[in-house]
Amino acid sequence: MGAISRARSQAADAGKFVADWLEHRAGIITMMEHFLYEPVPKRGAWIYTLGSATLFLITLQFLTGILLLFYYVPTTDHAWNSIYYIMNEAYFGTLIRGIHYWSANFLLAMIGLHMAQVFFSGGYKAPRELNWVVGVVLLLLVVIIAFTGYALRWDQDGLWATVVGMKIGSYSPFVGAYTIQFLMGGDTIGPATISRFFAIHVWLLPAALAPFIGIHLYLLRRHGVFGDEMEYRERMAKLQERQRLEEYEQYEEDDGEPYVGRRDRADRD
Amino acid sequence: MYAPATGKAKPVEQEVITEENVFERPDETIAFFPKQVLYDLFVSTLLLLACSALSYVSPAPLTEPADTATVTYVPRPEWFFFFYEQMLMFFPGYALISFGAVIVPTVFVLLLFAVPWLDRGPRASSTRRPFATVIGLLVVVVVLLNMLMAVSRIINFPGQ
Amino acid sequence: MPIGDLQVPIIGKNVVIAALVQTHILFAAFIIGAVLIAATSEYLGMVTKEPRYERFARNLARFTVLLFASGAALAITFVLALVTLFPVFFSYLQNIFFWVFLVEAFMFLGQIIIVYAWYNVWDKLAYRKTLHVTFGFIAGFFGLMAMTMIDAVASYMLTPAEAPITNVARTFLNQTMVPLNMHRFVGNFSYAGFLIAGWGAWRYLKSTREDDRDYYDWMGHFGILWGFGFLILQPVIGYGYLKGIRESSPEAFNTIMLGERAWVFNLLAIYLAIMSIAATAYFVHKLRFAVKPTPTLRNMAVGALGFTALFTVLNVIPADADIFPGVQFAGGEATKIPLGDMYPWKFIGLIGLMLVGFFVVALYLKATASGFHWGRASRWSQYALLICAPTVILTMMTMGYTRESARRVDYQPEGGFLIYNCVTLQQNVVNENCPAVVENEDGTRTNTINGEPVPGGE
Amino acid sequence: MAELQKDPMTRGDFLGFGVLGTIVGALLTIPPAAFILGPVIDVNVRGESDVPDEWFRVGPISEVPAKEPKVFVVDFPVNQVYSEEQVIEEGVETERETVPNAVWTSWKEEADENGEAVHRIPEFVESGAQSPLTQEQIKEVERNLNVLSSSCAHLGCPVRWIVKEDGGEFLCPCHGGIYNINGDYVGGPPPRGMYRFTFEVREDANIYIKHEFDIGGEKGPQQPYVI
Repeated sequence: MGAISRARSQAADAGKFVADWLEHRAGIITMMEHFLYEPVPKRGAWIYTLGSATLFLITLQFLTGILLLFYYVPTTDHAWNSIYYIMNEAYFGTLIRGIHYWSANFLLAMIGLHMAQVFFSGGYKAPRELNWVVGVVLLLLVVIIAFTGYALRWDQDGLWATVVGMKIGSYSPFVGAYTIQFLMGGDTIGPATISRFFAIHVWLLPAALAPFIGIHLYLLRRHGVFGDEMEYRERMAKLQERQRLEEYEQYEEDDGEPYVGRRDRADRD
Repeated sequence: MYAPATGKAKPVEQEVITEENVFERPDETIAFFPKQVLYDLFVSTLLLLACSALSYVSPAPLTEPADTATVTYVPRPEWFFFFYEQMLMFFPGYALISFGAVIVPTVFVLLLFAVPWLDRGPRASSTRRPFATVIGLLVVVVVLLNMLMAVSRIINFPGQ
Repeated sequence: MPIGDLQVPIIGKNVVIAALVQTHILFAAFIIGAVLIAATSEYLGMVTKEPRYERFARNLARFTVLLFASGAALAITFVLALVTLFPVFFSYLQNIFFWVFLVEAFMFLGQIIIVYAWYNVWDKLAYRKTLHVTFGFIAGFFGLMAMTMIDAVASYMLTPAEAPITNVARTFLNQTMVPLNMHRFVGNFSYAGFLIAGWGAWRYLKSTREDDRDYYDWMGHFGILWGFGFLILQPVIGYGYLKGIRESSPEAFNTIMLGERAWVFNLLAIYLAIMSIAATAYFVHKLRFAVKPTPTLRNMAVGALGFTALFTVLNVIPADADIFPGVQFAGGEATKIPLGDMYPWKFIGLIGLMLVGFFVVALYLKATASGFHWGRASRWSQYALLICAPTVILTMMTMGYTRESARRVDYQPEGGFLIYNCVTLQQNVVNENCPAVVENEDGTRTNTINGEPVPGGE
Repeated sequence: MAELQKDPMTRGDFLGFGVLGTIVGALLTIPPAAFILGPVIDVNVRGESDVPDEWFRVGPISEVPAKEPKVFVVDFPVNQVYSEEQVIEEGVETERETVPNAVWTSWKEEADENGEAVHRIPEFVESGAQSPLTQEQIKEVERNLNVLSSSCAHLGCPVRWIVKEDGGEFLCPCHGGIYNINGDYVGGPPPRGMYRFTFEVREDANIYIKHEFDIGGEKGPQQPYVI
């Protein structure tokens, strides 16, 4: 019996030593504790999973996107073949690209739901306005990433959706011609178009997306999860109760006689 | 060394609730770690399983290689641009195309940015701020109806 | 006598169907709109605790329940007339839309049960108001579902999908199903709203007691708010609807917009003008009684009234001198009237009317939020409401006539289609790629209606 | 952590920040901007197009049928990124990148007095054109030939030819834009008729086009935005 208990206590001491060492050097334990043990509203926990589902889907996109980079070739004559290779030759290629495609669709649907939930539950009220603004920036970035990503496979769908998208862009006043020449890398579709879309889709926008997600999460944790008004029912009831009592005293002071009932609102003057 | 965090909120009795601090702290709270992370993980696993299953059931599409000289192909936008393409239909004519295609979406995005400053009411629940809720519902309904109109136009187009 | 050859002596088959369906639609549209308006009014009464919402909701519910029976009777006689006078066509329609009709029947059943129950338990459920209000909205929802099913059939007759009828998605979601449904959804509210406003005005002019005057003055205001509020959405939805018709049934579009029946839309423009000017004038007049007087807003409202008049008149100008088949002046079709053609003038007129309408309604809602002194409205403002009621009934009937006559493509008394480009008025199949024609295995094509082989088709 | 210490900033420090900041700022913004916006500068400032300013053969005029349009595919070489002439000349063995374009060609159609459609196909073409065409034959052909781009003027979808009982029409499948056989606007959302290539007919009875649309009017030939 002694060996097991001695081994356990030795292990416990070693664990404690490592934890203390890390805590003193990096303060990581307190940080983890602040991250993990933060109180969050209870009643609507399931609704708030919308936000974390969006986060999960974006990380899924980053992961599968990087994996796809191992095989994808961004030139006009090889792009399609490289994707054909991924889909048919690479092990689990269909799965990785499938996840990238489907989680993109789910991501946009989830962002729609998440935004609707925050809007209708009033989650953007003070002091959380900035978090809403950062959320809208994230929405725009994801939509543009989705548009540029759609062109990379260089098949009929991708090409023509891009042609139509850019032609819509060319209608914008003043900057129409410049944006389209910037996107196409010249004045007609060619090899430069696909390498520019590749650069925008793979690095420019994700590099912009990552810090904004960080800010979004930091602001969330700074003010705590607001959730919905249903989370504050009891406190709201107590507040209204206290206000009503104060109102009654107010009547008594003005009229001098005890309060008998609510004066009819539609009292005609 | 590490500050133990209490699960329960501060007892409510001594605290005087005012207009400002009513939304300070929810009535009942749970710790983020076990419960909320579990719910999140549950939803995330569901999504991952859905994506994986769908990627085999209906694989990511790859039609024939791009050919800019085709006259038989019918381009279609992705599903999340359906409502945008249908909304363009309501702005015919040279002057209105650029108006409907660019200016209307830009104004919409700017309004979206300014939502917290447009609706400053104290109360957050949607029943207590009818103006914002009605406009929000209107936008959602218009988007859904435009999507439906795009679907009915796409499946019915006489071309194919 | 072959089936389907039954003739109605003097007035003819089409007039029988037209009379029945026009009167039915006047009842049905009001009922669907009124149920939802009453439910919303009850909810507002619950929230604002003002007694007049409750009183209005209850009276409107009673009136709807009274109307319901006669509306339903008209519907059944209409179906009876269809089965006897157009048996071949109706049985063919049943082949396509059997399930849709079945769902519609059950929705109608649900509506009957819930609307009557909703009204009769008004006092029993008084202590659980939220449950009662949800009952009202469920009744409204059932009504809307029944209308959606009927819209699928109506839109199919005007713009049939070219897919075989086994393709359920294309048959149900044909080209004009969604815009037609939106157009009627908004139309029901606007129609019911104007009728309520007209009724409120009539009772206001006749009422003697002080609280009656307040109540009916408020009812006129509440009705016109619904009526005009939803009326200004109609132009853009109507545009979507006509675009759908043009894309899939060009001749039908030409008939109602450019051909013999173009005068119908001139008539509609006149109704639109009367209702818009009457409503805006009413709003401007009522702004004087706002609890928080806003002089600047009132002046802007007067400006808006001017603009409304300008835009509505712009819409009324006919495109060419051929006003009505038989009424021409100065060379008829040839002479183009300036400011008359659709693009850009009528387009600007409609957009202008909508924008000014939104502005005025927003202005008026802002004033409503702070409340009005009721009971002091002038006689003229009530006459404005009174004019709107018959106009909206005429609009409903004109629009019914337009959509049904859009299929009378070649304008001969005997010509035209029952299902566009597919089943004619004499109930025989016209061309081969119509869904009624089925391609069997050996490549020959037979007409599912009368079983004869159809020539050609490759 | 140590508490904050706020020393005052002297004029010298401020100047230091100014100078060093401008150097680093300028170096890290101007070259990268030019680097990225290169194509915009090439097209707008230096007026170059990605497609060399040469004539490309479309096809013989005898192949264009009388009543309906025929589509030819023309491969325009593209001077972009790694397929620029300079890159290829330095001995790097890559075959030129080309953008195939669909070109609709048809004979002009006018309605004579009683509304009958008359196709302006010259007789000598109908009876088989001998190769050395005379000047006025070329003039007549160039007057009656439509050379249209297949890209719809509304949003650039590929326009197709739909045969109908009375001849036919160009239909854009995306939003239902309709053009007649001459490429003029008939109906639907497009703001104008179809784009026309600048084209010429030579003695060898072949059509030659440049990769630019002569939209006429004050703007003159317009570099095609897309494709």
